[in-house]
Amino acid sequence: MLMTNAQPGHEAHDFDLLNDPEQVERIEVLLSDSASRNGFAKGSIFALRLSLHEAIANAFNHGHEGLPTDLTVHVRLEIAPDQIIMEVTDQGPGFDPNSVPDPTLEENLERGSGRGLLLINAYMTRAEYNAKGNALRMVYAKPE
Amino acid sequence: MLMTNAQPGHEAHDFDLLNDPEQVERIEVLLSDSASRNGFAKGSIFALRLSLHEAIANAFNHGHEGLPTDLTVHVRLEIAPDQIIMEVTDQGPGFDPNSVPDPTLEENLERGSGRGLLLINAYMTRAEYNAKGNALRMVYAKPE
Amino acid sequence: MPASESRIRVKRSGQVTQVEFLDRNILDEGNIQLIGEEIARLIEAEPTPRILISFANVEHLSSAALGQLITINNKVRGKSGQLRLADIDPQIYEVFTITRLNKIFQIHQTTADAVASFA
Amino acid sequence: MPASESRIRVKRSGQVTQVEFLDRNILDEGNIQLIGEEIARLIEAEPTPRILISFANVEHLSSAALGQLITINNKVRGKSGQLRLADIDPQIYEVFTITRLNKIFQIHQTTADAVASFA
Ligand SMILES: Nc1ncnc2c1ncn2[C@@H]1O[C@H](COP(=O)(O)OP(=O)(O)O)[C@@H](O)[C@H]1O
Ligand SMILES: Nc1ncnc2c1ncn2[C@@H]1O[C@H](COP(=O)(O)OP(=O)(O)O)[C@@H](O)[C@H]1O
Repeated sequence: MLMTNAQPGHEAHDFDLLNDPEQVERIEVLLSDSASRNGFAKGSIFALRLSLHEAIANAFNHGHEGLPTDLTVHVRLEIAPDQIIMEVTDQGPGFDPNSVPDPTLEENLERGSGRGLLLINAYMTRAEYNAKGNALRMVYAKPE
Repeated sequence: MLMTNAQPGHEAHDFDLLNDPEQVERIEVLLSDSASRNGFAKGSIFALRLSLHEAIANAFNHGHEGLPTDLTVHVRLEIAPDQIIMEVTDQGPGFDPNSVPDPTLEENLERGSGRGLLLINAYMTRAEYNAKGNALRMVYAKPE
Repeated sequence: MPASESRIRVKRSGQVTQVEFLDRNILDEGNIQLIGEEIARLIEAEPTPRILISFANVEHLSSAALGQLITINNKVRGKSGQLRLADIDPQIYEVFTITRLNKIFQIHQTTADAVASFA
Repeated sequence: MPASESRIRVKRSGQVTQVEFLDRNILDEGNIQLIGEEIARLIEAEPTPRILISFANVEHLSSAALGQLITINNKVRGKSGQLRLADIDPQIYEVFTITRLNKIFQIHQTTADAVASFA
């Protein structure tokens, strides 16, 4: 069994995802619907959907860079009335998130990329990589 | 991680469900959509939805009979291109599925109830209870 | 929620009361209960009820719906009336054959056939 | 799929080329690439481009969309043109403040304000 303590409204969703925009959108819509049913506000849903989108894009674009295009990314959503956890795991070599340049520095401001992790960190309550750096766990607690 | 072998299109969904027709319908629609995306035919989706509906109804009506109404039923859906597994687990005492009368016998034919398990067994590839009798696992293999 | 939103459409044609479902899915027990009560009132209103239930547009049907149909059948019989079912698509019809309820109900291909069959 | 279904609506108003998005969600990189190419053609068509991009109706915006806006900004500048953004709802505007891109782009409350701001 997945959820150790049965609680009304709790739900979890796991996907082995191909790099297909339609599938990604479907998961984002499922996330938005479930969050809305669990009383998360419009601004929270905006933050959640954006963060999930950025994490999945990173998994395929960076995690699987140079790897076979049929590799899947695992997405797990855990939705409860008080918080939502999103995990995105790729099959790539991982990376060191501390080595990523700060896109808000004057000299980086006009770069064409490098803002995904910034947005995730700004919007999520917590966002942590595993040691290898190929799995991102994002926690969003419902604001009081 | 849930699915040991990552395979494109595989997905799993877990719900701690209250006895709320709207929630039940939502899960049935999710099942139908996912099955359809995975190439299951209309007749298969009919069979799957009906079986899931009957199993959930049994969990609340019989499994939780006389128990607090806020008890949840756990529903797990595992969807893959070749088969779909549905598990419905209640928090009741369980029962002996072999003790259930055959509703197709002449003398039972006009009974007002007792046809859910018959339909599940007719439509699913396999349907098995755990030893306690409070968890039903239904497997539906896509017809060749 | 309005107290008495109807879940069926009723049409009189001669001595026959034709019933059609507004929902595509006859699954939820609460709904099925309400449908049963509506049809029971139609039966009560007739000295000798001739009820035709059409399943046109019905896509899903649960065992609770089958139970309700048996209750309806008994009520109709109780008043020496007649019940006919019609417009059942093959998928739904299979539910009647698996449960052997095709032996209990008089099922006709079309509404016209069913209307013609009343004594 | 039609080869060149437009994802933007373009309106000329004086010397200003106004662009509006047809999608509510500017998230997918493939789409964003296509939008970028459409706007690039508008920039190329003008000697001194005055481009106004309206975000009315836009509900979601990814970092890839921000990257495309920077590319567009550079193309406009390369032709000594001007780029303005307008009609950005507060939720989307927050994305610009978190990324500090509100320091790069000239953002106006309304389309009218933005039109009036062109030199
Ligand atoms: N899953 C991942 N695997 C490997 N590298 C990653 C992963 N996610 C992010 N990165 C690295 O972190 C950098 C910053 O990512 P991000 O802030 O999302 O911006 P962008 O994706 O636009 O480059 C990426 O350029 C990449 O080098
Ligand atoms: N989850 C359950 N817990 C306890 N008893 C059950 C459960 N599911 C089914 N049963 C028993 O099996 C019987 C037959 O179930 P079913 O064939 O679905 O018909 P119905 O629900 O209409 O009675 C029920 O009447 C009940 O006694």
